[in-house]
Amino acid sequence: MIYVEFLGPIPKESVEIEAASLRELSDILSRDEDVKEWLSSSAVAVNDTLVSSLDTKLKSGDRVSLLPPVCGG
Amino acid sequence: MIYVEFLGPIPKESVEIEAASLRELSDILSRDEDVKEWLSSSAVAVNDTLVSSLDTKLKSGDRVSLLPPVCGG
Amino acid sequence: MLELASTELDVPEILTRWYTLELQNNFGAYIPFVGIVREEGGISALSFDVYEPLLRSWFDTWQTRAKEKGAKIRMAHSKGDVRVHASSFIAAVFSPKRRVALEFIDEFVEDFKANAPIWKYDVLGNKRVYAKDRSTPIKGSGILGKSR
Amino acid sequence: MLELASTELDVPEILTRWYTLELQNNFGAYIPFVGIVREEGGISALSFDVYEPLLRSWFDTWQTRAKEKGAKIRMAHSKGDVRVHASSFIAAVFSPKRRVALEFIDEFVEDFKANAPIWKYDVLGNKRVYAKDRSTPIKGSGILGKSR
Repeated sequence: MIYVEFLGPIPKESVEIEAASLRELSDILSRDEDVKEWLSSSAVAVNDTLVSSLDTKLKSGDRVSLLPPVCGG
Repeated sequence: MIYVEFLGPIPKESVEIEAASLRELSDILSRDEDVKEWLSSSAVAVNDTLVSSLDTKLKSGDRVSLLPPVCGG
Repeated sequence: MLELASTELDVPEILTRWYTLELQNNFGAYIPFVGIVREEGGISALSFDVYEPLLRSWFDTWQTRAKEKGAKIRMAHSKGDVRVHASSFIAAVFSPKRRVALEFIDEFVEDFKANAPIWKYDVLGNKRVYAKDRSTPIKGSGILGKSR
Repeated sequence: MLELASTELDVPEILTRWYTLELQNNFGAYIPFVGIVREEGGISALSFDVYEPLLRSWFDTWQTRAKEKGAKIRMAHSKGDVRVHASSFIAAVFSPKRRVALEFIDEFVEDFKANAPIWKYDVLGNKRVYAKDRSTPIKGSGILGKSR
């Protein structure tokens, strides 16, 4: 199981999901009505490191964070 | 008579000089051993306005300031 | 050197404390950037969510870059609500030379705006409305949306 | 908005006073630049001559430029001696928008260095030595030397 958290304004609580790669996670989240509109504008971190490839492998216990558009200051 | 002042590090007290233009003043100051080395690096203000032409006319009572290289802050 | 506060920032206290802390380090330039909540659009406050782990690693990368130039960065940001005319963000660069400090404060603040993991909301009445139009996708965003 | 002091500058007092004075003007960014005398070359202090009439007209030109962008500039400078680790120069830009403030503080400080009528001396023992190598001729300098 991996742990997925939705940061900032994304209106969804954290969930546990079975997925072996970000590509697989993408397939699952794109069927989620609350989340799918955020996917094309959000950055992705695995265990607090930003990642840039859908081929990133996931292993049990990994924590994936979705970061929607930001505006600090 | 015009009044000429030498600002900052130029080692000369203010003087009164008879000169009808900056060109004439330039001729006079370039014969002054204390001042001549500063002429090519100094800016010139007449009555506290910077001027850029040697043809600037001077009239009695004008105040000419020589401003050597600066370094504020 | 990264401070997160659960209230609005005390500008005089922070500017003075940072100045005093660095006095012995022989820096020649100190440039703070103070961000103040403007009164506009009928808001009473802004509100902020901060994702601290990534903010810290983002900040550490900048601190390393600054150190390579002999400079140092300090930053403070609020979490939660910050009223109109109060401060939510202060960043400062200390450097031996002014040129380095002037360039760092500009690049740091711009990258902060574009990539620091902080989300802004307008507080309108008792509603908290995500400032979507003023927000920017973090560098590299969108990979999860590309598999369709 | 241009303050000349016959002593070193009180950095916390000035940064706080300026911030407080502008609080009601709904600026979104406040960027001070604080110049601090570095300990180097065996100096005990720097010393400054200021030609006030031209400094004021130079400053007024900048204030007009700032006002056209909705911004405001404040500046303080010392006359006479300023010890190592003390401050001789503070400038600040207030602006509704950060981009304008970041650009103004950079351009203002660089033009200040190049053209403000202030002369700097190293204080070495009890001698006051003109900092010739670090000084820059004001824009348009040299006309009196060209008639030969």
